[in-house]
Amino acid sequence: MSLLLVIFDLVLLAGIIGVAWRCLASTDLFRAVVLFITFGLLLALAWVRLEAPDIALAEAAIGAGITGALLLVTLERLRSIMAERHSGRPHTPPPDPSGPHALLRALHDPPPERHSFFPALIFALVVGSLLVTALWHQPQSTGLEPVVDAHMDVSGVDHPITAVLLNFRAYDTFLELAIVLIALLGAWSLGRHDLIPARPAPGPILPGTLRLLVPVAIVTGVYVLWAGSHAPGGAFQAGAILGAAGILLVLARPRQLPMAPGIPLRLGITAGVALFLLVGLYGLGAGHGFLGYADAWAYPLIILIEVAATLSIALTLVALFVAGRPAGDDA
Amino acid sequence: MDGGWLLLAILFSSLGPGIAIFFLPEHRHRLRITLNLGGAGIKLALVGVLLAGVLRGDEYQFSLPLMPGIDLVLAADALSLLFASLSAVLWFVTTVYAIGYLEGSPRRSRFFGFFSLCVSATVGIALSGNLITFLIFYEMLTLATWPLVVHRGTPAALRAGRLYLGYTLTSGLVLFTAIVWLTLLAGAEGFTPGGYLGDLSETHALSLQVLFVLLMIGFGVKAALFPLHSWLPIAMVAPAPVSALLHAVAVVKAGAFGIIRVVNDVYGAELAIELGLTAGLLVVAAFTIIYGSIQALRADDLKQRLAFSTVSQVSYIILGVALAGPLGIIGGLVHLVHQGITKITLFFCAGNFAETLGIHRISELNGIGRRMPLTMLAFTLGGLGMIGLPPLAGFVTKWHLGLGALEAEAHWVLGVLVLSSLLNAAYFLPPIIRGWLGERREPWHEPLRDHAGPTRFETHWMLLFPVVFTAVLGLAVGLFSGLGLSPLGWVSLIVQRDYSLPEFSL
Amino acid sequence: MTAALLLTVPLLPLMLAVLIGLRPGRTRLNHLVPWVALPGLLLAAFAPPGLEASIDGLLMGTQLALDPTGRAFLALTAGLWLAAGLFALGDRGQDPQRHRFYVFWLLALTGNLGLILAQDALSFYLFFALMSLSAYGLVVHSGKPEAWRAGRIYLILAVLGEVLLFAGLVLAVHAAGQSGLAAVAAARPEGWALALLVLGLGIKAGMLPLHFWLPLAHPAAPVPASAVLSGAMIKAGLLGWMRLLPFDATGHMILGELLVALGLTAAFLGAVIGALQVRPKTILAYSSISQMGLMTTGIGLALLLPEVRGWLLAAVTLYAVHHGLAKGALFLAAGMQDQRPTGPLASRLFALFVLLPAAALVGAPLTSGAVAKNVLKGPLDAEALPGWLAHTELLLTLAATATTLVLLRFLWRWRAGLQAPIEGLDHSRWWAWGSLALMALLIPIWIVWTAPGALPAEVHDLFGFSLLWPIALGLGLGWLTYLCVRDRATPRLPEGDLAILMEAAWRTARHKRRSLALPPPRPRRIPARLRGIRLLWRARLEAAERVLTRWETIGLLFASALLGLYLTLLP
Amino acid sequence: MNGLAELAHTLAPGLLYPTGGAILFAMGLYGLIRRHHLVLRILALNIMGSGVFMVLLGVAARGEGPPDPVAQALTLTGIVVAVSATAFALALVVHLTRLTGHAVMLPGPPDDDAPVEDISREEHHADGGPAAPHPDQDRNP
Amino acid sequence: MIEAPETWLPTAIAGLVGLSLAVAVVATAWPRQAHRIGLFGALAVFAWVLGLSALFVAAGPEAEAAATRVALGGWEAPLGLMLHLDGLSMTLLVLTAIVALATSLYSLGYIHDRIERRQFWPLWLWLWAGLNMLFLSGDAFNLYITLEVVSLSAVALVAFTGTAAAVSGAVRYLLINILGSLSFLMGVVLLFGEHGVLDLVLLEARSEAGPTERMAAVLMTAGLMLKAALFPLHVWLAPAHGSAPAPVSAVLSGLVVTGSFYLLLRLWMGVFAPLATPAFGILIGLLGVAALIWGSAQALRAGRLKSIVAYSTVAQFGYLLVAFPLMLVDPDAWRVVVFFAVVHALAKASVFLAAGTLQHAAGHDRLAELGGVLRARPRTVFALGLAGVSLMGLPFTGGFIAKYLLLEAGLGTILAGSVIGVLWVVAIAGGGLLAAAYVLRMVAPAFHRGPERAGEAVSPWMDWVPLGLATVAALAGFAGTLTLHTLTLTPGAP
Repeated sequence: MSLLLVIFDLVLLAGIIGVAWRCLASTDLFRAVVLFITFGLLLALAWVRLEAPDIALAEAAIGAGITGALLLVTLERLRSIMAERHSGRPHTPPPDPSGPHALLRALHDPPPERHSFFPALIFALVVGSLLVTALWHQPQSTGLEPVVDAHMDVSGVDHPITAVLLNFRAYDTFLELAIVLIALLGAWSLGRHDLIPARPAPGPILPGTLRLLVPVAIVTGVYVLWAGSHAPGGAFQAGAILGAAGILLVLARPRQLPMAPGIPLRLGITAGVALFLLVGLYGLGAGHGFLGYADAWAYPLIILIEVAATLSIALTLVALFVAGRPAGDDA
Repeated sequence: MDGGWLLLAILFSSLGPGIAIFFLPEHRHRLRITLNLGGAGIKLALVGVLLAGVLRGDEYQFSLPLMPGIDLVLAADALSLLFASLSAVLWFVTTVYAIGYLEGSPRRSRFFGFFSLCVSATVGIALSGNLITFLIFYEMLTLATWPLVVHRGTPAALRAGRLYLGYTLTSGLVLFTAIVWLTLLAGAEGFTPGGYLGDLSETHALSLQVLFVLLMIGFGVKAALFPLHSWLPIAMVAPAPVSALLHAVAVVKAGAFGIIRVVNDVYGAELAIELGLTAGLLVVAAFTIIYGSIQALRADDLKQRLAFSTVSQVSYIILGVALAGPLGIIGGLVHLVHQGITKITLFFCAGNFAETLGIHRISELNGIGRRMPLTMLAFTLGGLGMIGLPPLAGFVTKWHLGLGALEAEAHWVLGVLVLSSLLNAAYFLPPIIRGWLGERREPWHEPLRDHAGPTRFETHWMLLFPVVFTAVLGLAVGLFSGLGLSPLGWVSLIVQRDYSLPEFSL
Repeated sequence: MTAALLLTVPLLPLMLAVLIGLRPGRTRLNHLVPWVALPGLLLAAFAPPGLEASIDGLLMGTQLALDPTGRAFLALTAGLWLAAGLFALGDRGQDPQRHRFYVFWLLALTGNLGLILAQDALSFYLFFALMSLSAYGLVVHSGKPEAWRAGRIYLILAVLGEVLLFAGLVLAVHAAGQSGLAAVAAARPEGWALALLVLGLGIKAGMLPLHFWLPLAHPAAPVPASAVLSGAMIKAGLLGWMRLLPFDATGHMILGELLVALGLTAAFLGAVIGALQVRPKTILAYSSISQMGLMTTGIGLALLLPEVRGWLLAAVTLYAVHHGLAKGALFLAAGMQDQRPTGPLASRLFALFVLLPAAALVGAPLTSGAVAKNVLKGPLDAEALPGWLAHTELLLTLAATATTLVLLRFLWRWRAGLQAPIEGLDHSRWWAWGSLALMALLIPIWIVWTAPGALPAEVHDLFGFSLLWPIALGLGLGWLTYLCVRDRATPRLPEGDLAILMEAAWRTARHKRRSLALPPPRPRRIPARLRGIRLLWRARLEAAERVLTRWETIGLLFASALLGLYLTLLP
Repeated sequence: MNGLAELAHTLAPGLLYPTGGAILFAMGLYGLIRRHHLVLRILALNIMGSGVFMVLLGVAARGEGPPDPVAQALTLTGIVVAVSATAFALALVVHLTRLTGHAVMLPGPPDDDAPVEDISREEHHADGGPAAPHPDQDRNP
Repeated sequence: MIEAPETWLPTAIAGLVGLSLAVAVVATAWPRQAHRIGLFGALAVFAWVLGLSALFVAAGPEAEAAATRVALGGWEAPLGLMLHLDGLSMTLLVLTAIVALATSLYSLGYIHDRIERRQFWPLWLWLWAGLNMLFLSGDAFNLYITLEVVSLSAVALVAFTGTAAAVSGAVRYLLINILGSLSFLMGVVLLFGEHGVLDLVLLEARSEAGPTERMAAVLMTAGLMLKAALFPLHVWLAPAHGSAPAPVSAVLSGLVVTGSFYLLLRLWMGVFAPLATPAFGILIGLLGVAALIWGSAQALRAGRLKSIVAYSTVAQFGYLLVAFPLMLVDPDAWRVVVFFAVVHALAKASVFLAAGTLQHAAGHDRLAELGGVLRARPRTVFALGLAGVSLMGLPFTGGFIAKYLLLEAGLGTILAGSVIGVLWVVAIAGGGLLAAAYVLRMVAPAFHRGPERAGEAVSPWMDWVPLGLATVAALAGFAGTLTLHTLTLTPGAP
């Protein structure tokens, strides 16, 4: 049994490393991105093998899904920009999307020069082996699992990861939400989304699929969110799923995004952080410490925060996909 | 009255107006003049009060902790008063002169702002109670003078400024290192007559010797000791009041004063002699005296000649200190004042010539005595004083230095004095002779200062009066050097308090 | 009160100098110029003996006093300056630069009077320097090239003299421990101090190897200035010697012998070179060298013969007074060549006024010269001097012959330079000249009458064979020479003998001096090559930074930082 | 068989996966050094990040009991941070490409002596034409 | 009835985090009023920090027990997260408050466009909050998160101007930051794997000189070196700082880089302290010397005002590196290092602000063409010069005191018999000269003769804030004793 598992592990790792290698060695960006998405899925598999279904879910939804979508849309944008510059006519789709030179410049990276090969290889090998050495010397410690286990009854939830995320180390989670928000603010500060070229998704298939997919996604998302309190799942995974649905919506009508109203949008993206902070400040005022809950209130508050966070994450991810800030935000 | 606050008040009497002047708009010249003269006048009065207090024997000290164990200490002893009064008096005069000199020129707020910073730094140097405080003000002086040196903004001025900064900052760093080192060895003691390093002479003799050399390099640049003097003649591109200030009061004097402090109040003359440090200093000073004189002789530009003369004359101070005997120290200390008064006169005169008639070179001085008799008279008094003719200030110095050399049994120093006097005469008499007795054929190019308009005097009164005042002062301090309150009397008091003076005094 | 009295003497001319300097236009002030010397004369004449004062606040303690020697010198100085001043009023009447002349005149006068009253080293030095340097203005006053040259040499020597004197004084005062002149002399300066003092003062006194400024400066200066230079100012050196050299019971053999030798050499050499000169004032200048030689001899003798030092010093003082007045008169005569009168009486006076001082100088009987010479030689009869010094008296006598020759030459050249007779004489000049000339007769009478300062002079000192034969010899020699060279060009030596050599040396050095001159004080720009290097370095630095900025470099550097840190952290 | 079991024990996930993570980390570093295109570099960084997470999860899975929930929570946080950074980086890359015309890093200190105002500030918020491409790149195609 | 300050301290610490976050969140949610929220928030946070520092100093704890640890949510370490306040973090918090307040005021004038304001303020407030949290964090993983908050918002601010140079600089900055963060995170993971805890105090108690610690130290140090722009990993700094908006440059050079350095210092004084070897000290010291020379040389070469300032940061951080070997000899030297960093941050921020004013007035910052504007704006040039003097380490400024203490430490190592100490002393002393050279480059054109050109009008904020901050930097010398005293209240540190 264990031997089989070892073999599985070895094969999986070899696959992961191989895919990563191909991805890094690829001269064609599109290919590299596809390989990277594969890499993410394989990782999810590995996480499952490491008894981390939450992470696997997150990896699949966020690491592979959202990141992949972001990478693909970026490639599309780069290609479009290049073609535009090449043709010299702004804001018109290029006549030949696969025009040779523009494409070459945008989505192709020539193989690296020879002179940095050996140094890079040697350094990477040395760094890697040093790391491995250090890791192999480590004791078989159990980490904080017993401690968490001991405090589960006062955490307000049943799922230890959620307990850690939203109670024991709520501060980290709060900042994580903040980072997502900051990334969005950063992307928005670069310019308006309508300056970023995009192409309509070809064909009628996508809108058709959407009609089916979006309700399913919403239901899944809500479920994952709700499940988070006692089973794998939670705000981030749910947010990612909802966000993916939003991305599909956006893809369907890239040119005519709904004129997002400024204030609600802002409120939406900050809802998670704001609510979290409010609760935290209340905890400080009520004497439970900053970001602390009264034991009795822990569960409802966590759920409340998770709902808000899910909403914000979903919105933020979609906004990040769109990349530029909506015109409504400037009003 | 609390003594420390008086010292602070003296410091701030120029610092405050200086900072205020920075922020004055260019056209508020009346207010600026009021601030300038008011500050200078208040400082003069406060220094007078302090002088009386120190004479009574009061103690004045102010200290402010800067770092653990290290304080900013202001203290007033007789020696600091010597320098402080010199700066206060000459500053007043120079301020008047500078107002006249720069009338109508642009960027006066900047100029006078830094000008006041300069005096603050100089007074700070004078009143410093320990080496670190000294260093602080010393470096402040470096920085405050740089804008003055480059004030004209010509490429030459900027190059001169660069050179000046290069020299002074480098030496400042050497000094800085040396002082930190010394403080590590001996602690942050205050200046003590007779020195405070006596305990270390057994264990750290070599360190002390190296430190002395470093300290001398640090101070020697500003004091323009021989291999470190090159910046001084080149800094002559600055406006006349600045040159006057650099040479007479602030910069070179700061260096010389530092050397005095180190030899007398840090090492102590006895320790310095014991470690064989004064002998080297003596040789360097003597060489600088001769070298500066020879270079001055070679120069035709008036200010350049005066600059090299400064190189030579400041070393008289150091020579006196290096003689390390009561009379020698009297000579050195009193030259601090005398050289200041005399040299400032000379630079004022050079400025007057340049500003009124556009004369910069000695070969153009022919007959200027008839056009500007008072200025020329002042120049003559200054020049003769530098040569060391009685009854002018320079003579008193030279006399004491000569006696001090004999007292220290360094007879060759007398030869240096003789040679230097000859050279001094050789470079100061020609301009004087040209001025009085030379013939000028073509008319003077005047008035250069159109905006000034015709005046009753040979030049603008604000340019003339300071010259006359300092010239008369130079005459008076020499002529009445026997009085108790003359610089000589004061210096004798210093030496009497701090050293055992032999039976006779001359 | 005494201090004020004593201070008035030098300060009065100083104040007038300042006034004239400040208000050059006021011609009325000029008329006061001669008269500021009068207080000095009055003081010398009427002051009670033992006048002294000390003023502590002035110049590290000043002592002033009027001692007998000082009194004589004061009288001479003040009188001569008064007369010469009067002469100058006439002589400089038309000079556009006269106020300048007067300023220097008065400053020199201040110095000259002051140094006589000064009794401490510092004030003596002060007045001495003031006199020497101000006299420069008198020497170069005419502004001719000749004057500039003479002035230059005068100034160099004067400054040298100052400096040597300074060093000598410092040494002497240090040895003595106090600065009073009497105390310094009592402490017997030795070695360097003595040498420096003798040399420093000797330059002023025209001592032999350092005499050459005299024959250049005197002819170059205006006539009244020459008169005071030669009559009064060079006596300052002499006075200094008398004050500072160790005239005590021990004496000083070496110095004495040296001074006698130098003095006698100067007496003859000066006369001989003087006789070979052309210009009257140059001839007189050499005569002054010669006469100062005699006085130097007197000083030397006083050092050699301590027993009779009082006599000898008094004699030297007397000689100084006599020579000062007579030489002053002769110099003034040189300025009277354009004042030849027409009337018979005036013509006779004209001749008398020039012959009388000349006769006094050679020591003709009944003149001041006769007294001076006899008094000087007086003690030598009794004392036996060792070695060649035994002939000193003979040599002193023979010096009169040389003087006769020089003065004959002067009279000849003077007469040759006379201008046509004119009407309308300049009375102030005549008065000044005449009164000085007559002093040659008045002084001996006065001396014999009053015997001032216990001077051992008697009536028979006015006569003597020893006075006459050298004169006769001189006249004879002069006649013979005249016969020999009557038709040929006079042999001559260049003026200023040694100075010529030194100037030649200077001129060769001057060629190099041009390259020695400093360039104007511009900080040099960085040379082009260096600027190029700087630009190159900038480019290189930028390129290097670009290389560092490349991603692969960053990555490699990061990896190597990892590695380097790891290696250094290994225990 | 015994040896194999021992091997299997040795190669427990708690050791195997951290090793894999270390390899991924080193590979990411290698890719970061070697590749030029910014998107590829972002991928390389993501691979490095995945390596770190793999180490973390592997470490968490060590020992006998259930895996360490704290480590898993940390990984989750890390993943979200990584995706945020990636999203922002991609937005920047797009923007850079729009401005300069290529998606590789400019060589050298691009600011020095180059005019900074060649792209006006207005263009940032309003519509403006793309700027002229930079003449030099850090490699020759 | 006032309770003892100790009782208030935990609440005040958590309150500071809450307040700064709240300001950022509110500004994000309500961008229209972002600048007003920012202004009042800045004032409030500043006041709060001052109050906190007063509380901290008034609490007057023993040096060994001075750290105040606040369990967030009531969960003590190792389970929960702890905020950690001691003398070191207090000092840096105050520094941050001062610089950030000045920057906020300056930004009121600098960012005047309505749309720009909406973007700028939230990001800036997040950055500030991130810095506050960074200095208060006492947990290894939380440090990673706060570092990310800081870097992401900083990158966004760098790219803010939207020019090619800015975006390019931002991309490089971001990638390097991610690399550094990942390296740091790998180190954290290693430590977690070894000890199973994340809290720094617990880690410190458990750490020994083992291979894991060594590798973690290597990874974290290298990562932080990247982030702190320590030579030779500095190359991202000049482009990023040079092309960012002036207030951002000020914060980046003054605070963000200092934050990374703070972390480095904290780690090496705590967790990694057993690892230090003399060779390590010498390597870091040599890097410092190289940084001094290289940074100064580049500053002397650079043609743009802000580039010069940016490279000066590289050079000045060389001092901090040089201090490492000194700390090995004299453990007390770390306080000097922190004081130096504080003074440098103040001076550097004001130099950047002044440069920003000049750039705004002139429309560019090419030094060669800046003369007219420099001449016409003496006040700004004065601020530039005054702060420059502080950078040179000349009196009367804080830089002087810092330099003095550094030199003292350096000479102390020589006296303790270290030969290589001579090199450190020469570097410390000579660095000032190089600094003088490049400061002179910036200031000297103001003294050239030539026409004056006032350029575009600038708001009074931009005119006066640099001067005020420069004055603070100059007067920091008088705060030396207080700062050093505060720093002694750091437990664990020698």
